[in-house]
Amino acid sequence: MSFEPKIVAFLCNWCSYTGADLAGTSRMHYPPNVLSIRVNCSGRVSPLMVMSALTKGADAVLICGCHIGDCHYVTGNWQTEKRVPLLKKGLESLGIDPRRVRLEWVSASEGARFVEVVEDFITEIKRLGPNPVKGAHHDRRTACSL
Amino acid sequence: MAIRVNPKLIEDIEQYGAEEVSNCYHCGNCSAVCPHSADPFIFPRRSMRTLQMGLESKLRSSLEPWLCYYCGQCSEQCPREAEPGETMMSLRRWLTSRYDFTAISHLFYRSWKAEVVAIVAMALLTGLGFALYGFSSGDINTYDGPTAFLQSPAVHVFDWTMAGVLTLLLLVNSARMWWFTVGSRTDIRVPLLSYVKRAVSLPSHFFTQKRYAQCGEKGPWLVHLVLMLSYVMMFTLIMFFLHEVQAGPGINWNVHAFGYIASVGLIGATVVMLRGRLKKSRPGNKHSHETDWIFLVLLLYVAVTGVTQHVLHRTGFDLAANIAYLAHMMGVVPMLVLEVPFGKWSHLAYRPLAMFFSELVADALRENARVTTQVGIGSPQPARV
Amino acid sequence: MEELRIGVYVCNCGTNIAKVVDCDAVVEAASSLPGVVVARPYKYMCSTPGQEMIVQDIKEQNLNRVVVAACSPRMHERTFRKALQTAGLNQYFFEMANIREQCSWVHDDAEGTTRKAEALARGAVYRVACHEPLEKLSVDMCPSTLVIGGGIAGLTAALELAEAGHPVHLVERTERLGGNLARVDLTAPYLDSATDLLIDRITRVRESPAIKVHLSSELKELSGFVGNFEALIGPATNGGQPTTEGRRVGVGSVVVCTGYKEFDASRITHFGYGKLPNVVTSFELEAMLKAGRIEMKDGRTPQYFAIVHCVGSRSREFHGYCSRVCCMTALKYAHEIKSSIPKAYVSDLYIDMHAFGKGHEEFYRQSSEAKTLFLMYDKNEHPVIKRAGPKDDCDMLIEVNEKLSGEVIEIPADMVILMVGMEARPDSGQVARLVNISQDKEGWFIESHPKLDPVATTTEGVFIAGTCAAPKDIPDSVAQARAAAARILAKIARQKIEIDAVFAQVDEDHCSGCRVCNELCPYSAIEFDEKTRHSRVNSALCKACGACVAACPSGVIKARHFSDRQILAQIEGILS
Amino acid sequence: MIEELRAHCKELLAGKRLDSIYGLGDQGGAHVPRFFSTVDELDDLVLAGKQRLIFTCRPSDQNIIALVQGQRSGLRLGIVARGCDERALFELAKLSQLSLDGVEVVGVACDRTQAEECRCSQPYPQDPRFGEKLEETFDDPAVARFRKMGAEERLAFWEHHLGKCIKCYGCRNACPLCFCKECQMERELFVRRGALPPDFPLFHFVHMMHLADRCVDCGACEDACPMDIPLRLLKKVMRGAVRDLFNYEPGIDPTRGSPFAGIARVETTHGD
Repeated sequence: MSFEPKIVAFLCNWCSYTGADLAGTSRMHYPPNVLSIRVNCSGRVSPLMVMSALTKGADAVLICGCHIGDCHYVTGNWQTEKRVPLLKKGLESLGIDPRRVRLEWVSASEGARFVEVVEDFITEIKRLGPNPVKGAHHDRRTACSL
Repeated sequence: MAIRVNPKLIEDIEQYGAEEVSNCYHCGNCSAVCPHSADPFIFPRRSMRTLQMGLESKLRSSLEPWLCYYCGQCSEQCPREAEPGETMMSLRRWLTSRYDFTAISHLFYRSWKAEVVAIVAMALLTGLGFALYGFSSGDINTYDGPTAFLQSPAVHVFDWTMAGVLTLLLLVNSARMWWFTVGSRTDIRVPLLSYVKRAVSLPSHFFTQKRYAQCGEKGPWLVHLVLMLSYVMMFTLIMFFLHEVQAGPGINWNVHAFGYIASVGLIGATVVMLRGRLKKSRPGNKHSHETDWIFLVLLLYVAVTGVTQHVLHRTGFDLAANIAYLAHMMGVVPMLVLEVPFGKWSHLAYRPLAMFFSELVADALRENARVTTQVGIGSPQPARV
Repeated sequence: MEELRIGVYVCNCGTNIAKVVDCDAVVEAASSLPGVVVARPYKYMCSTPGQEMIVQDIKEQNLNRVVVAACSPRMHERTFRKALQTAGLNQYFFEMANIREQCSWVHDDAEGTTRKAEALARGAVYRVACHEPLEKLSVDMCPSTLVIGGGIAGLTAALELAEAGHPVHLVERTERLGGNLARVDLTAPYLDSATDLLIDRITRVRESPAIKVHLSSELKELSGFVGNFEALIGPATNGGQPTTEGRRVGVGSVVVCTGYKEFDASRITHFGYGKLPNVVTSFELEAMLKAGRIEMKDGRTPQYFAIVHCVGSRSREFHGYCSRVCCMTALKYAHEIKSSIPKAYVSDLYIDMHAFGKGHEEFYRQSSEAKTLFLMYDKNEHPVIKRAGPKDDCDMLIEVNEKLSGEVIEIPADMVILMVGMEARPDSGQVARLVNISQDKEGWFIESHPKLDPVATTTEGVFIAGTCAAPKDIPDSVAQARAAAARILAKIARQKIEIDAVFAQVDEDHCSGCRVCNELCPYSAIEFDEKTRHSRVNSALCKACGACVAACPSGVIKARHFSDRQILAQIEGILS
Repeated sequence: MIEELRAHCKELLAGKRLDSIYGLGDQGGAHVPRFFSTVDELDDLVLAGKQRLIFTCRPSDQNIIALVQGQRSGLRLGIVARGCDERALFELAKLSQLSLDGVEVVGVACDRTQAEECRCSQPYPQDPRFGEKLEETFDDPAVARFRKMGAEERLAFWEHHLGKCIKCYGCRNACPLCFCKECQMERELFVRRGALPPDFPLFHFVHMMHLADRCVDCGACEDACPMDIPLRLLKKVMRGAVRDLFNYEPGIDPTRGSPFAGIARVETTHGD
């Protein structure tokens, strides 16, 4: 069976989650690999949260927020914009491909863009293969019970 | 060097007919639609702009107004009703007055009353001259022969003298035109060889008016061509075959056939033109300056009186023919003396000259661009629409 | 802790969900999850019987958590929360799994879609297990309003509120009302007199018993939050020694209408402003027009006028933005000059002619027909003004590269009018700090949403109107002032301010006081207690974006209803 | 040099310019940070090897400078600081853990031997009173080696090294910038209690992310590690990442805050 990645998507409530809903109401199609989590703002997503998702079994993490300048909380996505590049550097340093984390701006009217982003991301992750640190968590659990 | 703006120029040129220039906001539709607008002579937008800005010296050296035949497409396309076609027309009038060193045309264009007074005065003067002295003290009842009221050799001498003076005037004005548009320009240098090479364009444009034929509608060109050729034919007959033309009362078909053709052409074309102006049938006819009316009416008058005297003479009414001839001359003299050097008629010289000069200027600009590109100073200035 | 009793309801949404998702499989998968005591499919969960089913189960089965797997929570979260309330359960013990918009409608593979629906439902179950009961707070709304600035926007806002019967404190720093508009003669494009526009409003403000006008005064302090601000109004110091004495008033809302300042033309040297005597600013000409006589410094009547647009605006060195009103004002000047001096020639040097408003294009056309000479210059190549020679019939010559003709030209001028743009007032930063709103890099106040919420700010209860937010013309300023008043009237009508239960909270005992969060808050809702050295979130100001939560290195800021625990539980749920 | 330093400090105290001096003191052969309040005490002042000043007291997580500042307002305090000490001091001030008001840094630059031993990126304070600024880099050759590694190699490298961790929290406790009362490395939400080795890579990820914009490159974490995990390498790499992305280096400029502690938008030089 071919590799079907699991992708956790943090979607901001005001733009990207609504954009993803719009893709639905417009009956667009994309593969079911993406599982979304609604957050108030992309600025709510901390590096620890992303790393937790990666260790808990996600092959990749997508973070979507309002376009710069359109943030519902004015400056929330500015923070995301600073954090994600550093997070990617952190992943790279640990030997985890930084392409497994992607930050995209998707507005409430960009259902089509959401689909495009998701499809492109899925293709890329399929190419990268399974995330090497997922399950690391569980293997160790066995190790410690010895 | 910066060119000085003359904010008053626009008001000045208003008197020549261009009243809507300030409406223009330079979208360039006019230049886009004009079939004659091509690099390096892009118009009417550029002329509109130069005029709005009151760049008098720039405008005086411009050949573009002469490249326009007023098909009127630009005025139809103009979103601001700025009448670019009429503006080009007005600029031709203005340029005519600039070329004319006597300032008479300046007066005529600004005051049609002055022109009418001058024509009437000239007509009366002619009438008076003939009436008082005649050239022969001949018999008013005799039309042709040695005792004729107006003997053709005498009229011939008069014609040629007048032609000489007028040609001189036209030549001086044409030389001024050359100086303004070619000679004084510092950015280009036209080699002598170029004048020789391009000389052929003068007669070719003069006799075919082929550029006019490039306008969308062919009708106006045809009418204009007929009028011009008829005029030339008649002019030739009168200047070189006056004796044969006047001889009668029999009809000498070898000569008169040309006269008839020319007359039909002149009257027909003039009537068509007058009708068009009255009916405002096409954009080019929508706006008529007073001088346009004066010119056409005068031409028609001259043609009709000419035909009348001819018919009267052939049918044996010599007295009536003589009076008609006098009336004819009272039209011909003002027309030649005032219209040719100072009025609309002068474009007969300026237009072909402008074609000729424009080719010289274009050659020189191309040469400049070639040198610039070769030397690598940079690419030539892109054309402005 | 009480035992978890979760009810899971899977909606078929007619066939919208059931067509692709095997709803029974989702029910089955959910029923085996820890804490789940009821799991049911239903045709339309949002229908009355659907909601009644939840209410009944809560009552009969003692459910203490509810999950509905159906459409987007943006659609029906509120509906189901109400159902929980009806059953007497805290509405926040609820979570939705979006198995329609982000599942059945976007996927077609039945197997994969069903697995995804199960995962989403599992995430919701895991999450709801961590939910906590929350209550919305409610506070009184004070019906008074503080209006800062007595220009056209401030006057309009004050009148609008007062005429609805609510008290207004109108604070004006100078000794008279009217603001910048009082310096203007006629207004473009209809050429109404600015004085007429103002006098009526000022009289009505003066006569209104509900409006207390504080002239030569300014706001000294503002504390509290929406509905409950306390403002300290004291004598204006105009940059002198600040005082803290004054009168304290309670207000529910604040409208900031502090206006603009005109650009200082002497900052640009090539226009010779200050050196050439007859180079004047638009406001100096305005004063001449008001006085009824345009004359040069030596008393002569000018013949050649030149108006230069975009002085200080649309430039790299000064302000990048367009000041919006100057183009039409320039046309107005051309008109006024020509009606006062019929023999005058007016040249108008512009970068682009912006004539976007109602009646503006017509006004532009009218002006070109009146033979105003419009000349276009490049914004990177300024016109240069110099003295004319003794032979010229004008005092000055303006050299400029005219863009439409491509010619370098010299324009004669006796008087040059510099259309100075608008800029944020130098004290706008001070005002921004006082009322706790943000400024953009040019100093303009930032609106809550540039398109959808243009008069609100990031601080609830503080509104902005007029030119303090960006350059704008009179109709726009008036419209904004009225919009702000309408927003305030709506709040006053409700009498109570409801504060969302979802906000961030600092676990103060564990806060190390590094203050990383303080600066991050777009609403300045985080205060630092110097005494205890802990940060604290003002829940009335907080809008729950969570930027501080993600930034806290200790993890001691908790986002209520979006806590780390809840989100991680959901991640665990959807991934396991 | 030590004699000159002592003399200088004595002068500061005797001249009443300062009330107290914080530095390393010799206590029966052991070098421990202490306050010197009299001229006589300053005979014990030492400069010693890799021993650094301590600002955060364990286990109370209180800042010792802030403590004394709190006890006596207007305290004029001298701190004998080397490059890493001063950087830590600046960072702590930026993070509101202490105040630089009334603090005078008596800067001491490290000599070449010390700098080499410490693989120090900047072995001097901003304005050293003693010693010379050694501008050459003494950077860790391990960093260059690490940069050449591919993703798989890096992953294996860290799985090996971080797998040795016995979760003693020594690295955190030794870190001058770890002052949180509540540490996410102990938060069960992310790190399971009792699991050994700790969850890879979450446990160390917490530390490296939190220190990326505050690490002063002192090396205390690595020195404290009983399992010889190259922790400093991880910190140096992250520190470099912050420098590359935001052109920001912690501990250098006491007036410039971290981009992560400010609301302002900062476009990274090479983000995605």
